[in-house]
This record gives sequence, structure tokens and C-alpha cells, in this order.
Amino acid sequence: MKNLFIKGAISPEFIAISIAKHQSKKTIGAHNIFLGQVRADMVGENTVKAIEFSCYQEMAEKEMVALRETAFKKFNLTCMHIHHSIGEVKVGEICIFVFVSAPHRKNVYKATEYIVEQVKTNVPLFGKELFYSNTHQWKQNK
Amino acid sequence: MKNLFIKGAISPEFIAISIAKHQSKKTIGAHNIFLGQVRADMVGENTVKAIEFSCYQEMAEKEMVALRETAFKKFNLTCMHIHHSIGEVKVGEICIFVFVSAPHRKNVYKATEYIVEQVKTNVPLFGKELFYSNTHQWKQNK
Amino acid sequence: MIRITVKYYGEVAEKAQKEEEIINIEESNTQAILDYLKQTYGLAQEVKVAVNLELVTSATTIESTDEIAILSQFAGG
Amino acid sequence: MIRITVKYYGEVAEKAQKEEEIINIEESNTQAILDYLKQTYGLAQEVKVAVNLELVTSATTIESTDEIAILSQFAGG
Repeated sequence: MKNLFIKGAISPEFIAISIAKHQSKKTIGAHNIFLGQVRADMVGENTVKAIEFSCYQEMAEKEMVALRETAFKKFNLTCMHIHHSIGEVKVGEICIFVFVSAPHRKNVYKATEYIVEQVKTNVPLFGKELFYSNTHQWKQNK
Repeated sequence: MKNLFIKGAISPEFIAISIAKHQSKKTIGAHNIFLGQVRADMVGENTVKAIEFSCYQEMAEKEMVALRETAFKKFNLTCMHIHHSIGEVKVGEICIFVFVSAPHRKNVYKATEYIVEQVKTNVPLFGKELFYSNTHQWKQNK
Repeated sequence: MIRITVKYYGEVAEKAQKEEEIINIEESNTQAILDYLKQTYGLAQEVKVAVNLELVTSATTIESTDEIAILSQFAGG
Repeated sequence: MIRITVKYYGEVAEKAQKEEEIINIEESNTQAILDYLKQTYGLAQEVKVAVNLELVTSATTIESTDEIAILSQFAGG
């Protein structure tokens, strides 16, 4: 899988290029995209200014490959791309980009949702929430 | 609603700009985007080369405003944008762009799906499927 | 009899070969318009009728100042 | 007793103040590693253990050549 992990934030331009690459695929009728953006969450008196992501790379790649195979079969997709940031992503920036494409729209929403949930549950990614006060806490997925 | 109707295809760059505009909104955690792309469908011996969209504009705008209000209430969204092409959109190009944003991911998939279905059902848009043979047929939504 | 402006959209406009016309109908209701469309252009019941930007699904009384539009099947997205 | 390399990720690496170490444990299973982590770094049971890139949820026999990683809660997305 190419560019599974992106250093820093995922830019809108990167997303545009990814979309543009699909315009030669003439059987695709529907795309669904999920983007996760870093929120300025308040934690007690602190406010998140960025999240610093790290991962256990070998295992993360293995899980992503498995997820990819499962999702392709489950949802009959034409294309599927997953990108996740590694390193610091500031508030307002994008840290996860899931992009699925299929001939018809029916399954694309569920496919994206499934992939996002699986990434959150099964892929060994870790997030340190950095506060403006220069303290931090470890992100817990809900 | 700004730029509800776009002349011709919706470009990846337009989508990127729309995404970038949301990076100042620090309470958003999740975006979901639906893109409809024109397929090279075969109809008997003919193949679609483009769809020419037209609309009953006053009614379409009224329906879109109503849809927008309903969707905001129903899904607790922070932002919502809908754009649809008018005029010719070639195979491989994008003709509908639905973009919803919320603090958390839970509802965004359903929101996008709901909006797309409502646009297809309630908004007076018409599509002429143009074939390579220079004949055409009127698109029927399934 | 009333005199009314009717707008055509999508396939309806193609079949009527016009986007708008002024017609005279005997009865002041939408069924009379559908009858006219069937007789004149061979348009059957699959068309939708909007009165003042709202779809109507059964015969509805109309006035000459109403905005009447005849629409073919919606095909957005 | 076996001698084993253990990798630390996320909050675990922070608490251990290292990303990897070689430890000696009496029993050749993952429970012995968890006991070591608790004793040495005060790490409780919320950590995950991966053996050769697979999570294990109960005490699992290990060999010195296995790749052992201790992970804090996953927080992707």
C-alpha cells in the first residue's frame, strides 16, 4: 500500500490529487471520503493544540493490508485508499483520509464507516494530545 | 446557498478549496464527502460519453434550502455543503459534491447518504445521457 | 376556461419542443393540463406537475397567476 | 529463564522511557512480561501485547526469537 503513512497533516491538495487520479476510471459512479480533523478539545483547563501520532509500523501495515482485503470483499469496491498521519498534526488539520469508490452509491457510506472503525480499533496507532500549556495526554479512542 | 449549481464538472481543486476552508473550524472532528462521477454506462449498443444536466432552478433552490434545514436538525451538523453540476459533465468527471462536517464521526455517513437520496428524489434536476453515437436518452434514477 | 402559462423541463421540454407556452384549458385544474399534454404531445402520466414550486399528485385547482411547471423524472446526482 | 527483546510503543514507551529493551524473565510466557512491566514501570493491565505482529489476549508461550511489542491504547483516526 502506497503512502499509507503521511508525515504530518494530510493536505487538501493531496486529497484533490487522489480524487483526480480516479477520473480515468469510467466504471466508478460513487466516491465516499472520510476525513478526520484534529479538534481543539478542552481537557480540564487545557486545550489541545496538536496531536503527535506514532505507530508500530510493521504491525500497522499488516493490519491495513488485512483490512483492505476484507473491505474489498465485503463491499464490492472498485478502489480503496487509506492514509494516516504520523508525526504532528495541528488543530484544524487532517490526520486520516479514507477514500472508497464503487460503481454505485449504495455501499460506499457503510464501507467508509467500516474502514474508519477498523482503523481505530485494530491498527496500532498512538496519539499524544499536545496542549498549549506544553503538557500532554495520551489520546483515548471512544 | 452559495454556488449550489456549478457550470460543468466539479473539479478536484474546487473540492480541495472547500476542504481547506474548514481548517479554521476547530470544533470539527469528522468530515464526510460524497462525490457522484459520470460512468461510461452501456445502453444497448450505445455508451454514455457525458450527461447534460438541467434544472427547474427556482424549485430546485427551494428544495435545497428545505433539505439543508432538515439535515442540519436531523444530524446535528456543524457544516453542510451541496453542489450539483448544470450543463455537460463528461464521463469520469464529478457532477455532485455533498460535504458534511460534525464534531464527531458517528452521524456523518448517514447524513451524507440522506442528503444524496433527498437530492435524487426531491430536487428537480434532469439529466440527458449523451452517447458517442450522438444520440441520447433521459437519465432515470434508480 | 382559463389561459395559463406552462413551463416544461427535461424530457417534457424535449417532447414539446419548447420550454414554455400559453395554453387555454376548459377546467381550472391540473388534470386538464395533463389531458392537454397527452393529446398534444403524447405525454403520459409519468410527468410531474408543480404548482407554485410544489409538486401536486392529484387534480388540483389552479388560477391563471399560478406558476405551473411540467417536469420529467428527476435525475440529479 | 529466557532473554527477550521487548519493544514499547505509545504511552508505554513514555512510561518506560525507552523504545526497546532486553529483559530476562523466569517463565517463557507473556504474563511474565506483564508482571515485569508492572513491577518495573507500574504499568497495569491496560497495555496490549503483540507477539509476532498479532495481539494476544491471554498468557501465551513465547520464544526468545519472537517479536514482542507492548502497546498502549490504539488511538488512530
